[in-house]
Amino acid sequence: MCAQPVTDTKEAKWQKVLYERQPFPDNYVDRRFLEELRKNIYARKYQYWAVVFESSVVIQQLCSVCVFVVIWWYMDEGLLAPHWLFGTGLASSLIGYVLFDLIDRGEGRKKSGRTRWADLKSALVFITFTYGFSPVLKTLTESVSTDTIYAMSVFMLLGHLIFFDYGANAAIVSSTLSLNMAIFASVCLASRLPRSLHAFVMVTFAIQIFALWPMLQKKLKACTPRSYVGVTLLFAFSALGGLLSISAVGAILFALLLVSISCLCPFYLIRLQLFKENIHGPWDEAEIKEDLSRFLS
Amino acid sequence: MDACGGPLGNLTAHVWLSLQNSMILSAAIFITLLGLLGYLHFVKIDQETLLIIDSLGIQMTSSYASGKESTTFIEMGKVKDVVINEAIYMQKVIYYLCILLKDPVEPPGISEVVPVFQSAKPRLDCLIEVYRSCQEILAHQKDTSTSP
Amino acid sequence: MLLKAFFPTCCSSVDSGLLVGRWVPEQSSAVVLAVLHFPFIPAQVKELLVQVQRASRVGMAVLGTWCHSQQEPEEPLGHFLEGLGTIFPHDPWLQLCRERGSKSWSCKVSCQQAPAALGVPCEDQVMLIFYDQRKVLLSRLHPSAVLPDHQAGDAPASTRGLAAVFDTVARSKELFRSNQFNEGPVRLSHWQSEGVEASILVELAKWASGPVCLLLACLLSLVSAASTCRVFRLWPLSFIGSKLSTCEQLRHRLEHLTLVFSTQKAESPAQLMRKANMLVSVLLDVALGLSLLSWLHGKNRIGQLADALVPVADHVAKELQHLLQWLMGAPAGLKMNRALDQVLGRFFLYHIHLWISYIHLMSPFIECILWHVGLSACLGLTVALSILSDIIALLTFHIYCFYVYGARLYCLKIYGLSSLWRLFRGKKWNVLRQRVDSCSYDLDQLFIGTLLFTILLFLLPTTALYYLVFTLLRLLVVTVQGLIHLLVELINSLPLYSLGLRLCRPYRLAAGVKFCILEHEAGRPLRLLMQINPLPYTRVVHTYRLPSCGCHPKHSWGSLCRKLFFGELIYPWRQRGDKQD
Amino acid sequence: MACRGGGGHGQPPSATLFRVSPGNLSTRRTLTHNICMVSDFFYPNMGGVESHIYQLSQCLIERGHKVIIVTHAYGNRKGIRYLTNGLKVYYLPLKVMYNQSTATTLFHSLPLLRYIFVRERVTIIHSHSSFSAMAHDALFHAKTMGLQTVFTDHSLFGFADVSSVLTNKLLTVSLCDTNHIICVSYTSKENTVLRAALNPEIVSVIPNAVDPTDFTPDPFRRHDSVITIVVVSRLVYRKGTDLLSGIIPEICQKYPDLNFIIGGEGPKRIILEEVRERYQLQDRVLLLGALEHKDVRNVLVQGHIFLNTSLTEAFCMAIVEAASCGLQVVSTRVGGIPEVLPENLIILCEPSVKSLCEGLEKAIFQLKSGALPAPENIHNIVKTFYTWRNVAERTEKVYDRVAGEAVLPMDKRLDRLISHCGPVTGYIFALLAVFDFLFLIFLRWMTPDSLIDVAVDATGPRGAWTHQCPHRIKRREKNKMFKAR
Repeated sequence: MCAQPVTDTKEAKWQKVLYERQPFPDNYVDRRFLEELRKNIYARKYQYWAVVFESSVVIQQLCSVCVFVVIWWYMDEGLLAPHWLFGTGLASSLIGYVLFDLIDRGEGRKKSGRTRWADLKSALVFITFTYGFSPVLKTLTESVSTDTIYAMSVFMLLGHLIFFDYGANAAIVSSTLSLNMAIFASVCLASRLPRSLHAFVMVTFAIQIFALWPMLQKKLKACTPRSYVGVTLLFAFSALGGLLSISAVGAILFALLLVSISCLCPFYLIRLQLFKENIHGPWDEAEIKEDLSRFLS
Repeated sequence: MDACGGPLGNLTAHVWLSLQNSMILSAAIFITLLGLLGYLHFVKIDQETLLIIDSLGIQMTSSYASGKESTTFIEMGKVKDVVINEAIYMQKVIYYLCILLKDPVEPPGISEVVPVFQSAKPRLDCLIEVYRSCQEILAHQKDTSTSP
Repeated sequence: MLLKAFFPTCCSSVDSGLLVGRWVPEQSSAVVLAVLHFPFIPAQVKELLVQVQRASRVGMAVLGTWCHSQQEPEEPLGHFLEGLGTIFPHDPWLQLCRERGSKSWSCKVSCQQAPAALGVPCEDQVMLIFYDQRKVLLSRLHPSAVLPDHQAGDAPASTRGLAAVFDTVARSKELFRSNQFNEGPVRLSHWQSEGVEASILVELAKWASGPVCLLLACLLSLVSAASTCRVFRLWPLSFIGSKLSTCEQLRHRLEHLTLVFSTQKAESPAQLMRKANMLVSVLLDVALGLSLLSWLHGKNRIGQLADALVPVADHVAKELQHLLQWLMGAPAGLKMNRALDQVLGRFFLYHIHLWISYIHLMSPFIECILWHVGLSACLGLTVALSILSDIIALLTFHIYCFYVYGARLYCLKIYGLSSLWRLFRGKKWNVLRQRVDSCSYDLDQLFIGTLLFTILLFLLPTTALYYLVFTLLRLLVVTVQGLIHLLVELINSLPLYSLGLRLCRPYRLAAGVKFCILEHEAGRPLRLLMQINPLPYTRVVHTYRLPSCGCHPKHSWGSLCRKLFFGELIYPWRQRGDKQD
Repeated sequence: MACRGGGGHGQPPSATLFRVSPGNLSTRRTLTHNICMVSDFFYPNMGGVESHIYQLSQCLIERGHKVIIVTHAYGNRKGIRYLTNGLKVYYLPLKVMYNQSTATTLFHSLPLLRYIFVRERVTIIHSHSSFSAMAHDALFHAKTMGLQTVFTDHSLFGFADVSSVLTNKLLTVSLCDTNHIICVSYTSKENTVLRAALNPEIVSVIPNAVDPTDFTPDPFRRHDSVITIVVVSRLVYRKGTDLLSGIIPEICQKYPDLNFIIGGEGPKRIILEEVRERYQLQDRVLLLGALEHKDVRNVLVQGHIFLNTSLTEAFCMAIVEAASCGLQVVSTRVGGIPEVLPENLIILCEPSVKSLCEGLEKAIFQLKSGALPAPENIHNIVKTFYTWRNVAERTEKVYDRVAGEAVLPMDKRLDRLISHCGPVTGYIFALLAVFDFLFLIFLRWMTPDSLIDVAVDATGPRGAWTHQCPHRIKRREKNKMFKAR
């Protein structure tokens, strides 16, 4: 084919195939070069208010941490009696428990197949272990300096916020690690409280606010989005109020943080989408879109 | 030490210090000398000789800077060949002469490669000269051993 | 092929005569063993050769003539020398000549089979190699694998290369012995051994050694029979026996002695050397032990030692108490958990209290025990050292206990923490696949796990500190024991006889040969001097090292550090399941 | 491995020159190059790049060029080795970091590489594979030393994730002053041009090749009572092993007279084993494990249909090998695969279980209806497509073109780096290039070029190997190589 006369080469059309010897040099660039190039085919369009609604999960978690710290501060200062907190916590837990089943009329429970007996058992285990270990917790960090404990708690609570499952599909997300870090922080902080009953109540409260409350939230968000927004607003304001009673500056900073996360960040996300330039073409690694795990289960 | 305070204590401490210093100094000198001797005796090679005797063998002598000599003699019966090979040495690629020894169990195989002029590392032109004369003697040896 | 003539240096200035030796056809080399002087009767010469050949199983022959004269051999003499070739037919026929007073040598080779070349000298084809007969006779070539058929008899052809020359010289000892005082009908010149007087002593010793060996062997067999008696196989005894280094050392020495005094003759030179090495090592050991004994038992040193021992043990216990009290405070400003610290500290203090009372209970008997132990030094320094090592082990038993408690506690903590740390991250160890898998835990599992993790983490520094301190103490003891063991091993395994031989008679242990060029001129034969290249010391030690008793483990540093970190117990003796790293 | 020729013992060179066989003489050209192939990937490691380098070098040697190969040491295989026809390989003692690629500091390899380039009088550096750190190092140093450079890219890269953004930047730096780039398919060319922001005029497309004599059909080896589907690939995610785990149960349930033979090893093997256990297919799905290259043909000829499930592929050698053995190929339509075989020899599918199953069913239907051409015919068509001689010819043209070009002097090179690679990266690498140059000057001062012994050529116009009787050595070396594999 290379031996064809030169006149033919002008007419011969270039083909994107390798198995034929074509009358073109190897570094020939055809008009069709890069014609399969596509840009931004997977770029998503975002709605501002939808993004704001989704950001409420982050707000909720920030508020949870804030409420926890505020409650701890009150306990440490002796402004809050442990009995009272325990009672309130118990009552709100019971209300939450009833709500949890009422929202979807027990469908979630049926699906998971978890009995009420198991729930009771879990609750018993929590209470027994926490109560049994609370004297140990009290003396655990006696000799460690308070600053170290604070640094550790801050670090762990930050970790809790970072690794929390906000619904994003990323490798870093690990709800187990997040929950464990929160419990670790609560144990650290609880060991600073004056008495072992305080420690016990604090750890119980941590379980309620870091483990049980997000579960209820998730269900609320899925079933009744409108009431969820209300609950979020209520929760955020109560957290702000609690913080305000401790430090005005802190409350203002926290309010700014909440506003920037819920309003400014979505705005920036939508603006920056315009500058996206994603190149696609036949060289891309193909994605497996199906769920292949069904063949194995 | 604490019994003699004042200037006397100071003086003794000084003397002791200087004594210790001189001891450290002398120890350092001694160790350096010892190291130097060891280096001259075990490391620094002054001269390397390759003696190839027809029908007898190959003798390699390396004389150290201290005058110590170490000699290895390889009988002709064990020598398979003498060749020039290449090797990566430090950050260089060098040519070197080596003696291939016959494998006593499996005659066509090579049991060992003995490098020659390991510290001198002469250049290729020099090696070729040595190689040619070695080959001459080996060829003569082969001729006479097969012909009668 | 070039003809090589090996010529003994001791014959280079003797009178003219015949060259007697062996012809090695594969290498076309003539090994001259002796010069047979004129006059002689050919029949007697042949008879002598046959006799020597029968004794040494080496093909002896007259190889040629040797002429040592003032000037060049005159015509008739030359003819005479050539004529001798017809009496002693040999091919090729060597004619060596040296002018008296000068250094010029000449050599002629005549081949009878090729008539054209008859009497035609071809001097450039001959190489003269001088060798020192005595050294070659006495030396042993290494590696000795070249001479595997030394006992096999008449197969000298199988030895190759220069080993054949060594072999020839070594076998013709008979030739050198038979004519020491020139009594026979033929007069020979070769190396003559000196030191006849000493050899009488040697002969006497040889005679005496037989019965002595037999006697000692009987005694030793009795001892070993007693040691293998059933009583020692019972559980506590056998366990103690395997752990005490004294027992190991005694067993090891017993093996040595039985080998040395076995009535069997040493089969190979290597075995002989081994026996000699063992004997020297045992003798040195006993000599050192006896000197120690005499030092100990003079001037009531045992009593002083015994008096010093109890205060020392007390002092050690006191120091330990101080250490524990320091640990129970805030050692080095570390943040310890007070409650756990107190509990551990009290527990260890109680142990020390127990220990002190035990020592005081023992104190009246210590001198007596020491005196008897001191006697064991007459069995050898190594035995005494082993006993010392055992005593150290016994006296530091409390340290060992502390170490074990600390290590067990620490090990438990480390393993608990590592698995809880996996739980903390939401992972678990998959035993089937030997890897870490991710796993979804229940809420209560997570909670309890994290609670325990937190508690263990905050308690870890306290345990780790106790572990660290007691491990350091334990390592100190083990190091001391290791040093003692190293010393014992050194005495046990150093081949002293071989080293002495290498020092005084370097030629006895030959690594090979080396050649010096004496004369290299055209028209004259190449003259070389063959010297013996002695074995380097490192190789002597390596070749003749005696086997050690090998009851101690050989940890690599990496595995040791790993074990220390994970709180696994380290022992100075080998565990059953241990593999040698 | 001895350099007997180096001593030139006794053979007068004039006499041996005429002993060269006439066939060899006809291919000898006036313009010959001293080529140095550099890559981390070479035998005894097995793969596409490795065999590409080896076969290309052999064909270039045949055409009278001098070729040496530089790679890193593989276990005990270090130093200098000779392969068939005097192909000299330097196994340099460099540390392997990840996936057989050496660690790079950009400088530590300069002394050795410079020594080799000088002593072998190399004129063209040809680096292979963008995964190989050593190849990029060699390009960098060669440009510092003023040598002509060529780069062959064997792989495709995306643009979406963080790691590819970084590697693409490095590729931009590495290729911005390289004389010529070779890609193995048009898709690969487009990809490389985009990644490294290159002028497409200096990028040539030269496909890989297979040795058609190694892959001949053997219809008697397969059983016609059942249909056999062959898969030969490494069992990793990029080769689509997950898709395969979905296809196997689907197809096996539909066709009872159908078997799978799967050759290859990898981390995803476990899911295939799980699928096999779950669906009780132990007697129908055969997992062979790792295959040696010489066994591949024996596996291929046992099947009727070859299945390729790759998710990305620059040039798929496996389907060409399978087609050469006379199998019907079913493959995903990804990367350069559509360019490789004409439509009548391949069934292209989308990378999903459904589409691949449909493709397989189509192939099975054709097979059962007898619509497929005979294996011998397929082989005869395919064997004309890709040959190493053709590849070598086309590569040679690239060399000829490159040899005429000027290498950028240092100042122009720095300008180009700064203007071409973005402000930050450009300045950083310009600085590194200056350091490299200073290091080179230092090395030249330490050991001047005149003190470096010129190596005895094994191949090329004055090669010692070409002047000896080649057949004897060839056989001996071949044995040795097989042992090493």
